[in-house]
Amino acid sequence: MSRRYFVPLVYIIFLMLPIYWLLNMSFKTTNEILSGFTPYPRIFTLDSYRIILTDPTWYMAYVHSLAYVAINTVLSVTVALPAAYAFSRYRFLGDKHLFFWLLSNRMAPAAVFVLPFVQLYSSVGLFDTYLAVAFAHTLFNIPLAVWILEGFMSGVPKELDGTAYVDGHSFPSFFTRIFIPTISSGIGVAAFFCFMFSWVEMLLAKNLTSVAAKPIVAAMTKTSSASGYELGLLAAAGVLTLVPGAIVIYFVRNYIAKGFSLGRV
Amino acid sequence: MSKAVNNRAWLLVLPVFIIVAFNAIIPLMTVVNYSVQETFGNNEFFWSGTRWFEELLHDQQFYASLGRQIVFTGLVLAIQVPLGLAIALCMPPKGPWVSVCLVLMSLPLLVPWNVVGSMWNIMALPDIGLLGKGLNALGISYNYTRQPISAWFTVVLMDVWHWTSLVVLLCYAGLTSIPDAYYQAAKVDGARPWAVFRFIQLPKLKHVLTIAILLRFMDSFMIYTEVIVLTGGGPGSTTKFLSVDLVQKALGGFDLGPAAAFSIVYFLIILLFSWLFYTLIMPNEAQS
Amino acid sequence: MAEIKIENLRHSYLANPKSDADYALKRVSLTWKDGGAYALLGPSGCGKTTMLNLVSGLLTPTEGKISFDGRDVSMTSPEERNIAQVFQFPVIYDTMTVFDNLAFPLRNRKVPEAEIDARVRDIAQMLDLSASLSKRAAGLTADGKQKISLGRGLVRADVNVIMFDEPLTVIDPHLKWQLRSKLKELHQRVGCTMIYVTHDQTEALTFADQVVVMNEDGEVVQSGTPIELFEKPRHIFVGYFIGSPGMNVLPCEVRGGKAFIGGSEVPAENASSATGYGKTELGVRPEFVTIANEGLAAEVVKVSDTGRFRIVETRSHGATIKLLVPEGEPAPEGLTHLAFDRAHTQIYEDGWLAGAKS
Amino acid sequence: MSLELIDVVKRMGVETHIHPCSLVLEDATFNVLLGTTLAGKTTLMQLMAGILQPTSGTIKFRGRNVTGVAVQKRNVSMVYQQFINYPNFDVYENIASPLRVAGMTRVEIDKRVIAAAELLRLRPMLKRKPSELSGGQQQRTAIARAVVKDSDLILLDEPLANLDYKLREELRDELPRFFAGRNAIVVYATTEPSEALLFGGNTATLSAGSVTQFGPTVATYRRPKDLVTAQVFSDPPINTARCIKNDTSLVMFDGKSWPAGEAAAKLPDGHYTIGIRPHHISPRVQGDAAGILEGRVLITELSGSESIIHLDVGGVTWVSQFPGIHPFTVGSTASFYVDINRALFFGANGELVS
Repeated sequence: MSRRYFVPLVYIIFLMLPIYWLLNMSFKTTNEILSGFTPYPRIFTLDSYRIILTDPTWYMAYVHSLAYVAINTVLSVTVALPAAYAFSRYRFLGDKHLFFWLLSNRMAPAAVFVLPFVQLYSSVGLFDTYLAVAFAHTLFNIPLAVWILEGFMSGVPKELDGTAYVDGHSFPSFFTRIFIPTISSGIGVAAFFCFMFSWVEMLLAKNLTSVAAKPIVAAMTKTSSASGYELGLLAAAGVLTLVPGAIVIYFVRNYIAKGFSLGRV
Repeated sequence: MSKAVNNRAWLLVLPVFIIVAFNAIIPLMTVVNYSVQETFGNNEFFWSGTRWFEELLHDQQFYASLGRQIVFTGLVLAIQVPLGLAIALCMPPKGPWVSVCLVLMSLPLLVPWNVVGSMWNIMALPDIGLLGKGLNALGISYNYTRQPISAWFTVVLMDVWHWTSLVVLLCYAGLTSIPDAYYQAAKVDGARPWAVFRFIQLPKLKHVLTIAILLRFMDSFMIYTEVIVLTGGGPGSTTKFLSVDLVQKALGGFDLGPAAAFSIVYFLIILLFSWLFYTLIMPNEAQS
Repeated sequence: MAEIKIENLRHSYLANPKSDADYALKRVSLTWKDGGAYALLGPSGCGKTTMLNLVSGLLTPTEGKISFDGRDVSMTSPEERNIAQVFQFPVIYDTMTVFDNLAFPLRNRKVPEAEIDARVRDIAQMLDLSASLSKRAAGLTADGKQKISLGRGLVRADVNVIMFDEPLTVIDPHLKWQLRSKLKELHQRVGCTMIYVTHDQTEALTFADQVVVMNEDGEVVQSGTPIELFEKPRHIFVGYFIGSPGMNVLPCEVRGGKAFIGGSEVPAENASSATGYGKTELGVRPEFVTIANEGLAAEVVKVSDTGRFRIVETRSHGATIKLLVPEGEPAPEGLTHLAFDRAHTQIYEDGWLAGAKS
Repeated sequence: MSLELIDVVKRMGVETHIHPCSLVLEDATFNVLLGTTLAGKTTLMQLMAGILQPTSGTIKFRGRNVTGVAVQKRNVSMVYQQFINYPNFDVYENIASPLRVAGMTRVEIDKRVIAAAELLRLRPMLKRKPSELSGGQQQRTAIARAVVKDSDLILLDEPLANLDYKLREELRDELPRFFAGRNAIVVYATTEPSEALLFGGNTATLSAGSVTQFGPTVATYRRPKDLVTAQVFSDPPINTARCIKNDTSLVMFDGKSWPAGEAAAKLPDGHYTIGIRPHHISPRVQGDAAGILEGRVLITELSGSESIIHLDVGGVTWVSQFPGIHPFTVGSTASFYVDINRALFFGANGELVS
């Protein structure tokens, strides 16, 4: 291990510290948290986890989050597929402006949209439903999915389309039976990143819901006060939100850069 | 076969256009609508022209938030881009450990943004937090809830922890796309490591670094959740960045007009940098 | 400049190769004289690039020794071997001008600037690059970039060998002959040892005085001049691979120093030294088969015209024999007889030329 | 019954990719589209297949106007230069794809796929994915898919260009066998004149988007209508030089005079362009009318069984091609003899006069 590999190693240790500390706190009892600095839990307890997994207001929050994230992912990828194909294969009136407009939406600050969204979705009668958050998150997830899929699709030679048409496939049958299987890895990556960016967002998710669809990100804020009792609970809830990312990251490990860079690497 | 011109392709793009328009154009119209009117509740509106915009442009608090935001984004870029590039350069080109490294490094990018805030909140507590206790033990008086310098240090450190891996990943992807032949040619030409970096790696990384810089600029320019959870914009308003300031205005009181004007100016700044991003990243499409 | 000696070189990409099949490069011993122009010729995946990387030092051999002018370099790195390489895709430093590209290796070796200037201008003049010395290297055409790549090797007076890894792949077809003649001319002027790797026979035979032919399983089957490869292939693979259409290979028996196909005797130069063991075959190039009124009976199956000559395909005793009929002469039909030119008809046993296996 | 193109034009944006072109291709014939890269071969093929619609002109197939008909409805198959196969289907499914779309029964599909695989020697590879095959095998899979469908029109767009030259030779021998006994029109695009000659059938020469000549291959080769067709139809490139004929001699550009030979005997005196194919120039005198060329050898190219010498004669490069391996040292002076009886003469605006 040459000397220079020391640098990434130190960096990874630095990255793991806060996660270790979160884990550490999630297994501590309340008074041990308050009593002071202990690098590992003296009294190992699963109380915080037990509370979260038994109290409906907690575990339902996870269910709500997973629900609207799943809806958003399916919606974003399904809608992005034909659009990405159009961008990758054809030049059409205003295609460059449309692509740029999508980029500007991916970069749009949630703060600018939070108030109008609340009014829009209330007027449409969708306030406090999964659909509201799922639809709101498409603002940045659809552009992301289009960019990533367009990157993958440009890797597939155009002659493949020609071959399928020559074989007699109509456009829909070519698209579903030939093209989608061919870029299945791309779809997997786009879905993963839509899932992630919807899962991590809080501002819109919190403000577009109240009770019926309250996501985990909102449930956690009510305990963010510094008093000891909630810290352990907060840590445990936090650890559980890391689980989806940790599980799925392995499947897209060779495409991580492509996903985050909007498919441009 | 180059791209055929086919306006029927609009049919394929329509669904995306409709949904994103519903989410983007209608809200933006309401914001524009508010920004040129005045209301005192019970939703009567009176035309007020560009009054809110003039007020905003004279509002010291806006410039203070904008100033803090620019400083924060500047710090983020100054630290994360060189650090990310350095780490990527030190990574082994091939080997089993690489994918383990990359997965571990990308974990912070997958943490919900409020959990990032809470995590650092717990970490930085002066008496019981790992960072807080550690720094104080070293004799540095550190309390991020009261000292502006400590607050800034913690917020920037948190963002470095959260997003530097993105720069590492992009640079590493750029580096590994350089064909082996270039490194062999350099070896044969007797080039020293600095020359290899200067003449082979840097020119090839230009594209990737541009993406990293612009992505980091945009995302840090609209940071809200992590800061609000960690410091709530405090102590006082030392860490009240643009988004934090805007949300307090928008969801806070009745001044819908000023908040709307604020939103429009904020979005225009983002639009400007998006256009810069687009022209730099899409060299072929942009020209053709 | 160096004489390159290869002794019992064998290489496998596996940690512990057991059978012969595990070796990407089978055992080979060769000597390349100083200043010679050599080629490594063989189909894709025959191990020629492996051999090139062993000589250049990018790979250390599993077995065997490579020495430059007697000095064993098998384990040394490319820099220490003082070699230069031109790759399949042009490798240039885009941000530099053409001059800086050519000066780069000398500047790394801290050569005084005045000497660099003279040396670079001299090489640029040789490569017809003098006009574009101040231009950015990235702007040149593919063949211009390959010349820069080559120039970086030529500027170094102490280069032992310059290696080309299929350098004409990206060049437009009609420009290829100009770059080939430039390489040939340069070799004559500089006299540096050059090794050219390709799967295209024309490039190998045109460039090299000695061509090393390798078959698909990484075995060197012959090393010889273009004339030797054409006139006297030492393995049926060389006969097949060099020349189009390739050599006819016909099963035959050898009795009492004479060769027979389906019972009728056929002339063969080395029939007397054939041992009769192993798979015996007769090899004769279409160029050396002619129509005659007596000889081996055969039936014409197909005639295809290449403008310059006609390729006549005949069947005799279950084997296909091709022959060439010059433009203007009538093409035979139906039943006819074939005569072989004795001097260019050889017997092969298990693929190798009978009586000549070294 | 045939495929007819009547004044077909294709413009993309402001450029005209295919100038007005009229062609008639008969059933069960092998037609070669010969032209350099970017001469418009691929565009013309896509127009024939129906992947591209012509800007103007009509396309008739067996008498029926199919100009607007989409490729799906035409019984066509196509093979591309870069071995295009469905990456996640195995070889069996790749070959069966057109039959599945046509809704054939499973038994019928199996029978035809096995037959096609046998013909293309792919039986052992039926269960493998294209990525696990060599270049040659991938291209055979694409050809099998084109053959299994019994289509009326089979289009091959430089299918051998990306293969090793020896593999190219093998496939070139086998190709006619794949299409033997079929009633289909075969259209084969290539940049190599030798391939056109080997396949025989008819050849259409293409240059910069227009078809310069169409007819039986050997006739087109022997009697090119104009200088452009002659240049398209010879590799290494045909030697051309301006000359003035008076009576029985030709005054060449460098003042030398050559005997006029039979070919030019009948021509009236005046300015002509003489076109001499490389294999009509050789170190030994051929025929009774020989022109002498003395110059410096630029390079000797050996193609394994032939030698191609590039000679610099007073600044003009002449190319000679002759059997056998006879390397001339670069830079040495040598004299070569031109068989003028076999030369071609072109008039002022390039049309063939004799």
